[in-house]
Amino acid sequence: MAELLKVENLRAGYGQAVVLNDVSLSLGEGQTLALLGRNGTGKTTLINTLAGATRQHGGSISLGGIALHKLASHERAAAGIGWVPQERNIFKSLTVHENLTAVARPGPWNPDRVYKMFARLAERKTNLGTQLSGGEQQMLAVGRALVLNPKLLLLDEPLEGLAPIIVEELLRAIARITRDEGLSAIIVEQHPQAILAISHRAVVLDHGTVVHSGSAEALSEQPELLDRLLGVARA
Amino acid sequence: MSTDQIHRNDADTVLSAQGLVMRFGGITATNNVTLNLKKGARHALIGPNGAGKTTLINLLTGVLQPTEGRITLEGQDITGLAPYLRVQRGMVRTFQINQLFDSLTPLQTLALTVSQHRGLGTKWWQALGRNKQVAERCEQLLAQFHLTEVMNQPTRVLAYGKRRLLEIAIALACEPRVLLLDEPVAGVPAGEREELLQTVAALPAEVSVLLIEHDMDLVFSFANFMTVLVNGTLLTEGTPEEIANDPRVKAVYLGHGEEAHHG
Amino acid sequence: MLTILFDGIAYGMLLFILAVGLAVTMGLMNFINLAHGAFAMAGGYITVLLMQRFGVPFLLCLPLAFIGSALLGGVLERTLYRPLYHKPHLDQVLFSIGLVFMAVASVDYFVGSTQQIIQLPEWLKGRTELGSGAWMLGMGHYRLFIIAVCAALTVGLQYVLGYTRFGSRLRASVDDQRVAAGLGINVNMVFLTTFAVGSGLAGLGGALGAEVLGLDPSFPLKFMVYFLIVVAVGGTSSITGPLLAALLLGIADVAGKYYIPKLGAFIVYSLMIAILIWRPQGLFVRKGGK
Amino acid sequence: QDNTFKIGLILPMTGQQATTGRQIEAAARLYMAQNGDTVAGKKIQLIVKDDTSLPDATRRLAQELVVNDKVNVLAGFGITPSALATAPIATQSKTPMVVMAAATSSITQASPYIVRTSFTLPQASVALADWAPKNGIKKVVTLVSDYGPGIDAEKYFKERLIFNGGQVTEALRVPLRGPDFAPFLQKVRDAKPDALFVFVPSGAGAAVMKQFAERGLDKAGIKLIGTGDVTDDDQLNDMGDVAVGVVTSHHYSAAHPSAMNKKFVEAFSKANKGLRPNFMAVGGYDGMRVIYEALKTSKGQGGGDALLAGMKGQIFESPRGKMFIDAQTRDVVQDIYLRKVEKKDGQLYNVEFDVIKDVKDPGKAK
Amino acid sequence: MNAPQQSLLNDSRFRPWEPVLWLLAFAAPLLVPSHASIINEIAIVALFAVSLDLILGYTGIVSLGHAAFFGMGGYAAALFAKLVMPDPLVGLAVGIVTATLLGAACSFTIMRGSDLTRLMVTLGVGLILLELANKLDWLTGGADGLQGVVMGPLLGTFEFDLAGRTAAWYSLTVLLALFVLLRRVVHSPFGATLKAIRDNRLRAMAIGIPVNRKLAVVYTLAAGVAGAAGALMTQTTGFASLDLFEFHRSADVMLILVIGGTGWLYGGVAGAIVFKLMQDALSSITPQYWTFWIGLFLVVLVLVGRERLIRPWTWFSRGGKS
Ligand SMILES: Nc1ncnc2c1ncn2[C@@H]1O[C@H](COP(=O)(O)OP(=O)(O)OP(=O)(O)O)[C@@H](O)[C@H]1O
Ligand SMILES: Nc1ncnc2c1ncn2[C@@H]1O[C@H](COP(=O)(O)OP(=O)(O)OP(=O)(O)O)[C@@H](O)[C@H]1O
Ligand SMILES: [Mg+2]
Ligand SMILES: [Mg+2]
Repeated sequence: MAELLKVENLRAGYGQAVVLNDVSLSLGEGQTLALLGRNGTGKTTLINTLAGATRQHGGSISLGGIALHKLASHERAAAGIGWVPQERNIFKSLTVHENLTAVARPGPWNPDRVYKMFARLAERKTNLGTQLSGGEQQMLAVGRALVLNPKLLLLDEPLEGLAPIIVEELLRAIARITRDEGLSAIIVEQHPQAILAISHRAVVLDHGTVVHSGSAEALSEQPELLDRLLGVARA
Repeated sequence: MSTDQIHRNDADTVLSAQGLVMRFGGITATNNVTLNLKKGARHALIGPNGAGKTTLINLLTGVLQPTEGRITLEGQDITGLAPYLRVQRGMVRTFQINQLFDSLTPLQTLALTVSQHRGLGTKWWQALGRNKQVAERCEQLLAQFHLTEVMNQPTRVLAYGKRRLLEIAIALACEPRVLLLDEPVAGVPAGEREELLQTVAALPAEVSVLLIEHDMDLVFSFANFMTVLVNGTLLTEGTPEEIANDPRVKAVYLGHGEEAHHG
Repeated sequence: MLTILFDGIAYGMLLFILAVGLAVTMGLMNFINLAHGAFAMAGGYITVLLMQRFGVPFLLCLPLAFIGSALLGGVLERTLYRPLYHKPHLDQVLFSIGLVFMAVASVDYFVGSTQQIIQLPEWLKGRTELGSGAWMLGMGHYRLFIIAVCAALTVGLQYVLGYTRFGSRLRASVDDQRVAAGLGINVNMVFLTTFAVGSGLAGLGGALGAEVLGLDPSFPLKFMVYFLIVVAVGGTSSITGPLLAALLLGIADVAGKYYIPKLGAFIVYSLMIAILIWRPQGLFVRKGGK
Repeated sequence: QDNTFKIGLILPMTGQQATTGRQIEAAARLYMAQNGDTVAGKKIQLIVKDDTSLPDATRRLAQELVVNDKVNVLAGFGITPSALATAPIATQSKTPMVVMAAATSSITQASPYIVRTSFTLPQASVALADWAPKNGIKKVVTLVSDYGPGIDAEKYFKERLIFNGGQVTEALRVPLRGPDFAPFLQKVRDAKPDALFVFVPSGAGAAVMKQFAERGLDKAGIKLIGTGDVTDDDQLNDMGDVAVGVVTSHHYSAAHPSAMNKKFVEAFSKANKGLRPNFMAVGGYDGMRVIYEALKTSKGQGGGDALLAGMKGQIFESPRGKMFIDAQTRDVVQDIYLRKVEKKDGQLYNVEFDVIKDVKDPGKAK
Repeated sequence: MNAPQQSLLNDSRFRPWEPVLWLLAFAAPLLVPSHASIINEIAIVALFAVSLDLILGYTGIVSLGHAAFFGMGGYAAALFAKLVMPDPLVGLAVGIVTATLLGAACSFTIMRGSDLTRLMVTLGVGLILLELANKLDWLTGGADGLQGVVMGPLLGTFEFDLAGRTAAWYSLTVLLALFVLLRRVVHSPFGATLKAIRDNRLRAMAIGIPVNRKLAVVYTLAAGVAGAAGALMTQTTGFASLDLFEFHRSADVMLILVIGGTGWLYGGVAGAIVFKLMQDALSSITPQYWTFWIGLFLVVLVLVGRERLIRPWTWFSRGGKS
């Protein structure tokens, strides 16, 4: 399986503060990576750095052979990144439909296909971003990343605020998409079991460094290790 | 069903909504909903995304005016009452998305809320912290919500978790008799969720709580009564067991697999 | 009576061209640019100087005024405006007023403080009259010309903002720059283009308006209030809003002066206050849902 | 120190009235350049201040000039409220105050220390109201800017016209900030008078003139008459052909055919990059003369009352023609000319064709 | 006293530099007697700016029509002196009361809408009052201004002198008195509710604050203080003219306040000192083009930032934020 993403010795943070230290990871085409870690360990920072929204201090990112770290944030979407930010960040003065069309790129995913996946959004096509329920915003954020027709989806806590049944559906959909369309995905979640089941690989962060990296299946079969890595005991 | 429920509107119902309808243009977000909140209830409101849960809270608190229907609080009609007056009558809410006073510190926020609640909000000749009872109440709240260390930092620089705690602390500072919580633990780390809800559960027994939440483990451990809303319409009500085993609820909301409860 | 209506429309249209750029920067980019009038003044002076010193024909001056002000706007956006997008509105007010002061004094220094007068080409000077009596319609050719230019512009702008992706990309960039960039929108470019076009439109308005409104260094201050009225009453979420607001303002102003000259300025301001109290978000708000 | 004689010149140098300030300052400096800066053993020092046309600023500047700089004379004053606001300071400090621009009739009554070298609007309008009926103009509509001078102009023009058997069918007042004259002119057109009498502050004249033509008022047989502010020399050239033929009444034209004026215009435009002096300039120029001469007659004493005495009753030849300062009213008495705009060597000028001698300010008659 | 109470009370405590500042201000007319009149003007403008801070800085209401109240207070005081009696203090009270009434009457206009709406509505109200004062020329003197305002001696003993020293002390005293009063107000629970409204109206309502009523009260209060400033202006200059109401006066005071910084009351004072002194100095150096330099100052002030401007040594080190 061809390698899609390769991150080496990544260092990044906010302003002068460095949050990520020497993070390296890689991901193949059509694979899903579960990015785990306690609160505030830098998961979002890693995702945002890949999307170009945080200041990168060092290291390299390559996506399908393209040196992503040399590109400006807006050029990365063209290179194949699809980003679902943690706080959803729906464009509030655009309608649902415009939220999708404003960023859409040619490819198999178009707004209509998103509407098929989230029927709820189709009913709310003309609502403004502010006129959506919390869960609808989350769906729109995922849909908005899909219409970019990315090679790599970055999903930052995409299940937060969704009804259990939608969570189920969404997980199934992600599994299907990665399998059938060769899309790769990185998913951040605080509740590991749900996503380990559909992931191929798992990476655990702590204090901005990778403390565990391996197959997802193996990790989900070792509850005690998982507990130790993500344990509730907080510093 | 609805007439039936209006008649059940007996003495221990604190907050009651009868036949509420809310339309946004062509969208009917709330469709003839009737809901009774009992005194001391730990009542959960669940339902799919966009079912109209937040809208219902907005109607109850007066942020939105219902297209049709009536709301009563402790037997009095409050349908047209201004939001702040409802608060003064003891109905307090939290917001799904934090609504805080960004430039004030947690301490100032709480002091202000407590002062306002104790009728000192129009005092202009005395400094904010002058009243001893207010200061003591603030101290309590800060300690209870782990905000003491950050009490003098402007709210806008606080970490998300702290901001979330403050959001709930503000509601409690109003000494509510009816508390409406809209996804209070969204974004709060898994480990802290239980603790937070315990604080709420530990409120005096006569306080009624209405909770909206998608984390089913929490909901089932908290609630003693549940209402399910679907597409703006009331689907069913009952005890947690009844709801958990209701096939309709499973079909539209809970789903099937256990793993679906991401909690 | 028809003549008054016609004059009002022409006047309104002129205000619209002058203010539409502000509606865009203020409404869409959320930047309080009180220096908007300075770009209009730049357009006016470009025209006057080109005509007086170099004998460039009026019609050619109009696009040059547009381009000149757009370039000026673009350069300033790059150098001065950009760092201010994140600053509080009051800082933006302070900054843009500062620019106005500088512009006013500079023009005064280089060109002088006298009223500048444009000599229109002959074919724009005349007047056509139709009908008679109370229904007589007298149309100044120049005003006719203004209406035509403005109508064309409106259609064009409406198309660009409504039917192309540019409009929604612009709004997306304003809502959340960081995320818009992360989703592939070249935010800097979008802002630069918008700002330059907005300034260019102001410049064009200034060039067209010099004849009717007069042109001297205090222009940006004198008309700031009018621009703001157009934007506030029209709401900032569409092109039609400011257009209708400008027309309303123009007609009310002209008709008010004609029929009740004693009340002069009262009419416009009372109308504005009434509208704003009735519809605080402006006459035309962008509404979702159906 | 004691050997300097200070003149505090307070003018609007920025804002909409800026041209007034520029003209007057230039003229004052020209006068000093031509007549030397030492008079009766005193060195003349000119202190220029910008009041941005704000009366309270004028007043404060005057106060500071009097108290701190110990000026001997206050001068300038672009607009009426500025002059009026300062009047009490002149009275209180016994400092002569030479009004070089503001033209409302009542100004000189505000303080016994005020002397005016500009003109008053009643002077100019009355002259026109005398001329008009004799020249077939009976029905007139007036259009004035809605502030002190405008109202003065309207009032005196109307009274005198009616006295002379004419008739004012409508009196329109346009807001000072009114950017568009179109509706007013349309109203005039619909009223079909013999002539339209206009007073607007200098600067706005061009717009009136152009819209007058554009609206076809000239073709409808309506004449445009007004006080000289409308065809301000400063801008006349830029107004273009629409101005040709307009009849105005005023105390000064750059085309006044006298040797003294020729010299004045030449020197002025030489010193100011070809700028043509207007009636503001002449007010400033003559104001300086009045001060110089008063200083001479008071033998360099410089005391307020002595200076004032020296100013009253001065009779002299100005670029505008003969003028004098009425000892009683301290206001200017001068010839008012009727002029018509004509083209001479490609330039537009207000060419004088009639004169009314020794016009006193009619405002003082009552 | 517990820790929270202590730190709450800390906010409202007088800082050591405050009495020093005020002592200096009161000594100024003695130290630089030749500049008493500009000190007077600064004190008046400072009071005006402080009143704007109350609604802009503390409550978040942008107003471009604040001059309406300034003018109202000014004309009321001037007319009172001219028509009724010349005593300054009674006149001041009359000015304050009229402006307060006007503020109460206008307060309903600022309840709804966005910043821009309020900006325009307040501006419109200001301009309408300007027109009104213009049209009522039998009372106000119209565009020529109101003349014949002669003030009696202050407290029956202190005549207003030509140098303006009495005027300066009078204005400074009124400024100090009202400043101390407002300082109390903003640090009280009432003041805290204002800040809450400014930060988040929705939440303010959700903790039981009657938002509209508070807005009305504070707008009225600010109007009264602006009226006091206007009254001082006409009383100390003995003249009232239409420009008291003018748009640029509202705009200037907003500039002044923003220069000094909103939301700490001293912003208005600092802004007034900086702006007026600078304007005075620049316009006597270059009476024609001083606006250019003021403009440049504003631009630089914003680009460099208020904090960094007074610390030149930080200009060339890379700021953490930018
Ligand atoms: N904008 C910011 N400025 C400064 N520091 C920040 C900022 N955002 C996050 N941090 C810090 O960076 C660290 C990592 O934060 P990050 O958001 O990446 O954590 P996370 O693993 O995504 O946590 P969570 O599970 O809460 O989403 C935290 O210590 C946080 O305080
Ligand atoms: N202002 C509005 N205009 C139009 N439609 C609206 C508006 N506000 C909400 N809606 C619609 O009303 C429906 C109910 O929304 P609400 O926020 O109450 O849902 P919810 O039950 O809280 O969902 P979630 O669990 O996702 O938060 C949604 O479909 C939403 O799109
Ligand atoms: Mg995160
Ligand atoms: Mg919700």
